[in-house]
Amino acid sequence: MTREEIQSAIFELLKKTAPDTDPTSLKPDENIREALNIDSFDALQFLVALNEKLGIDIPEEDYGKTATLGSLTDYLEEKSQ
Amino acid sequence: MSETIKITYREALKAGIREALFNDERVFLMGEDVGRYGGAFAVSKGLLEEFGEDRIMDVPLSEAGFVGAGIGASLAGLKPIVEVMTVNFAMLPMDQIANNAATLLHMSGGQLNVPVVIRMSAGIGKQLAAQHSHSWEPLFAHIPGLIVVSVGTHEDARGMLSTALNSPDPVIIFEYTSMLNMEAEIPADSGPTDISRAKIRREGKDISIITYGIGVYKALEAAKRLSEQGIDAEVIDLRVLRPLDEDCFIKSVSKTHRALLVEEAWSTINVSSEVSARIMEKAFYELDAPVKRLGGIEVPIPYPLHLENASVPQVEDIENAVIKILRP
Amino acid sequence: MTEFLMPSLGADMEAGTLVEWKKKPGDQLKPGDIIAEVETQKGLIEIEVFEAGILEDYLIEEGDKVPVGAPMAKLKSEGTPGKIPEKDSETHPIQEKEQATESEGPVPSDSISEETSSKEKSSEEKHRIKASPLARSIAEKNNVDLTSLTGTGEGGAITKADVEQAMAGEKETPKQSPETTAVKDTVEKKAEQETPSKQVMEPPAPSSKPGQQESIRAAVAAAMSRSNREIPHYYLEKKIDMLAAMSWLKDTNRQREISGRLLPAVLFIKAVAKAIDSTPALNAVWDNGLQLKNEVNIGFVISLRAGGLLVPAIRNADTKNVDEIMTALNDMIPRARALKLRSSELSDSTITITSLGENGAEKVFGVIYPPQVAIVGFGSIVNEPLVHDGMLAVRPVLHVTLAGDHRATDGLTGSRFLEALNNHLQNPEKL
Amino acid sequence: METKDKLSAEKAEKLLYQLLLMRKFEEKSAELYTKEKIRGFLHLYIGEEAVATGVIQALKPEDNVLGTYREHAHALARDVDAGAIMAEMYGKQEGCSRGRGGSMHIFDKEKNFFGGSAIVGGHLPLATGMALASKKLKKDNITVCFFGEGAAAEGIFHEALNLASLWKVPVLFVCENNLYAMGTALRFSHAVQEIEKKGQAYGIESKAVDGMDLLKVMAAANKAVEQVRNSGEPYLLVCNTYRFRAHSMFDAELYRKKSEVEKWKKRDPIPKFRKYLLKENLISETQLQEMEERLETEIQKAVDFAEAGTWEAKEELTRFVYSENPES
Repeated sequence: MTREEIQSAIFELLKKTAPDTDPTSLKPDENIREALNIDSFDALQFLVALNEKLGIDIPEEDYGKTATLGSLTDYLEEKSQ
Repeated sequence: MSETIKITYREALKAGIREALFNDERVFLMGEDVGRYGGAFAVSKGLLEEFGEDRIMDVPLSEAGFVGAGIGASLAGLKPIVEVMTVNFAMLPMDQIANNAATLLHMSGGQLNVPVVIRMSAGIGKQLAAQHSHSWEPLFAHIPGLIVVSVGTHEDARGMLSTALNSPDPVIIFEYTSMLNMEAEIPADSGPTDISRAKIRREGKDISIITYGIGVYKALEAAKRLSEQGIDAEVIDLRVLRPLDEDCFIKSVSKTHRALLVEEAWSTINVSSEVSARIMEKAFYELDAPVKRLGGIEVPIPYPLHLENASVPQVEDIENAVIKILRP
Repeated sequence: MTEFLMPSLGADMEAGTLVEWKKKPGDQLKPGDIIAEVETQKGLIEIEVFEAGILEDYLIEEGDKVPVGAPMAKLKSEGTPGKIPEKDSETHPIQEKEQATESEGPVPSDSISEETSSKEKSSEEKHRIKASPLARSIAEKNNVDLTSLTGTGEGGAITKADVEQAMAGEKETPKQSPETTAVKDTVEKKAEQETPSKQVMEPPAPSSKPGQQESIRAAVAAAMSRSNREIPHYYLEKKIDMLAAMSWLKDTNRQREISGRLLPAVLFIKAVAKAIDSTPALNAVWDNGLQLKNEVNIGFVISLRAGGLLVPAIRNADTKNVDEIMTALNDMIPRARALKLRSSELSDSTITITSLGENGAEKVFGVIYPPQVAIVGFGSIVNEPLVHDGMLAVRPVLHVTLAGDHRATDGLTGSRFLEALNNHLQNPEKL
Repeated sequence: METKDKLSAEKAEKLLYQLLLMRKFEEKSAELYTKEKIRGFLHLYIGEEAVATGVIQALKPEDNVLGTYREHAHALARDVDAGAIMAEMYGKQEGCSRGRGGSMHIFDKEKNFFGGSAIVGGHLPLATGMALASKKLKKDNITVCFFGEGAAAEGIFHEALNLASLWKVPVLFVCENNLYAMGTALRFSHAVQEIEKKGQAYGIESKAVDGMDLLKVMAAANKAVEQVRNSGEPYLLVCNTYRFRAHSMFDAELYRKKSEVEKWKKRDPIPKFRKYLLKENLISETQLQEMEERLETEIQKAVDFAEAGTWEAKEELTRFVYSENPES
């Protein structure tokens, strides 16, 4: 999976989670949940959806690595290898 | 103005009488037991010693007689303060009040003034039963020619009398026995208060509670409680029951669009009936809810405390009535 | 025959607008069937039938707004009679209709005459609209048709506020014009949102209407104002050491697929449900006195992205295990966000929980949702120095508050509850 | 009688003129009543003129006079303008009470004439009060209050007399005992029919006099007025008299016999006084002739004045309920 594919999946799922926002405008080092105002439940749902779409499991201890668009993309890219 | 003094309603009334006696030689107080006894409710205690028998006149139990004499004395240049011990005895001099005091100016085509002031203690609250618990303000407020005022606050207790004595027309002042021991802060330099205007005692935007007399402090307390519940009630002290200061309450109702009328007098044909009618006539299109009255229950006032309390609106009743109007 | 009435879904619901009939005349109905979708101050709500029967006829049309208790449809009852026993409901449906109506006396026996009489009634109602003089004059000046309004004043009279609300609503009616406000835009997008959970990946829900979000806001405002007005609140606060609970949660989640993982909120809900055991007076409603509730239905505050709150109930939370509670949340939250909750879910709560999650404020002092008598507030979990076993240590700390209705309980009860809650959270494995 | 000797020709002529003016003025009034020029109640004093004339002649201008609803003669005796009285009875705004009072409410403040009171006994305490004012203000004027024997059955009579005596105030109560309270004879009203005894019961000096004889009334009144003025204490003068005409215009007089009226008419005070003057040479036939003409003229003038009078504008209806110049 390319980095672009991963990012577009992230954007798609974020858009579903927070339809009133524009995830594509996120800066790489911006905290996703803060920027898009996503609560813990939606955050979990987002990760569940990511898991389903990309088949990548994110253990709870790795949640910290998924905070920004950059780190999440990096993390998923790495895991998808 | 900034300095205040703590004073009972009784002391405030007395201060008003004392000041009036000081300021004008023509003023004298006459009434049953006002002198040697010190006043049935100790309002005039000590005044006899201070001003002498000529100014503080004990009179026999002749309500019609001495009220008539007071009216006569006022025709002939004096400024009498006539005390009818309680309103309960006021049917005896009613002829003098209704047929003489109220009519002489008119019958004489404007020639005769009747600058008499008649004070009466009124209201319930002391378990005095049916014959001694009357709220007869409406009976007097019915009569054109009289100025009928109601002392609902300490400031007015202190200040209404001297203004009333300056009136060329007869003034009936209602004071309230149950408030005599009540303490309140008033400005130390509190002086004469107006007797022609109602007063907004508390501003609010949600509803106008229109009342007088004992109802004033009750309504203010209810308004305080209501404010804790997010309801902003305006409290109007009518103060003068005749001629009514219509402007004040019409303006208020036009602002709040709702009105609760509170008084202790029996509801049928009371002051609230008149206020209500005027609201219908003058502010109908401003109303967003039916005008409600909270008056005395239609029963001779019974003796037991719990029944007595149930006979007139209490703070909780006012509070509940307001909530019912605002949240039907 | 019975009438299906606009249900009351909450103490503060006064009227509802029929958005869509979900059943057609002639359809067989069984208890639990969704008969219609109704828009309320709180949003679009599916309403259920509680008795079996046949939908005979509609009495109102889609788009009509009627007060609570107004007839919406005629039903032919089956089995147990409805709340209002009717002669013909005791015998058998359809064929006996004529006979049954005849037996009702002077009313002509055919359905046409029934229709006529109901028409007459409605036209009479039109002439006798109850509205305050002020409401009338404002309506007249602004060309508001009073017949279309439902009054919230005394005896259902239309008040100034009702007319103004209608005027505000009308302004929004023009559909999708480019100038529509940001708020409305948000609302509509929200309504079309697809929820991210597995089973709910559906086409956009057509249900939400402009103004719905505002009416939710208004409903929240009304409920909170009422609470503030009527309920003498007392507040208690307790710091809870969350080390044990968080560790347990971490261990549990580590062993689970992501879709099976638990949120701290599940522990809160379960702990509250258990703590109530010792203080049943908090699981109650105040309606001219305290009325204890047998079921523990925990209302969980869900904030909507565009503002406003919905508080669906997790039914019988005391009998559900943590996984079942998580499942319930997974089901409910997306539906709440899509404004697709069922009526009963919104009206059943017996106590409410509000949790601001990990990024929120440290403490939340809730406002009781009437007629309930308590709300438990969970702040975010923060690391704080805490004396533990006589030593000062930095530990994850949760500030829990209880707002209680002082008419119903006092601080002692509340205190006992918080202590019990603490105990349960110290033993997460037993939850 | 001691006053006989003091009666000057000038005063004699004036008194006779007054008596005749009262009589003719009222006869004219009765005629005008039948022509509907005068409405309401019209109570005529015909037959009793010696009382008002005899008492009022004893007064100073600064003394106060209060009358009943049968008070035209008293007003005339007090020199209230006949035209103003007639206009008042017409209801014209040129009337002495601007037409607001009518026959029963003649007021003229300038002449210290205080009505005109139509509630039986209602004005008695006013008189006591006015006298009280004179005392307190240390004025040397006195107050005279006319009332009928019917009023002596009212409680207020007793209160007013008791207060006046108790307070020692300069008031002369004049009871015009014409034997009938409307249609109820004295003997059906009073257990003790000597009204003077009722004054004595309150410690008030009380005398009865033949009210059909002007000279006797004058003598008694002069003495009473002098005593009141000197002592500052009340006095009750009962004048036994009789009204020749009905109680008011609409009265079938079922309560008394024609013969009784005829008998009393033989004691008519006017011919009696005229006879006396002629006999004593206090007046001449020519003067009498000339007096008749003057009377005709004065009465015609009064009627013309009333006829020419104007109606008060409806817009002014609510005037004189309260003072228009509150600074007074």
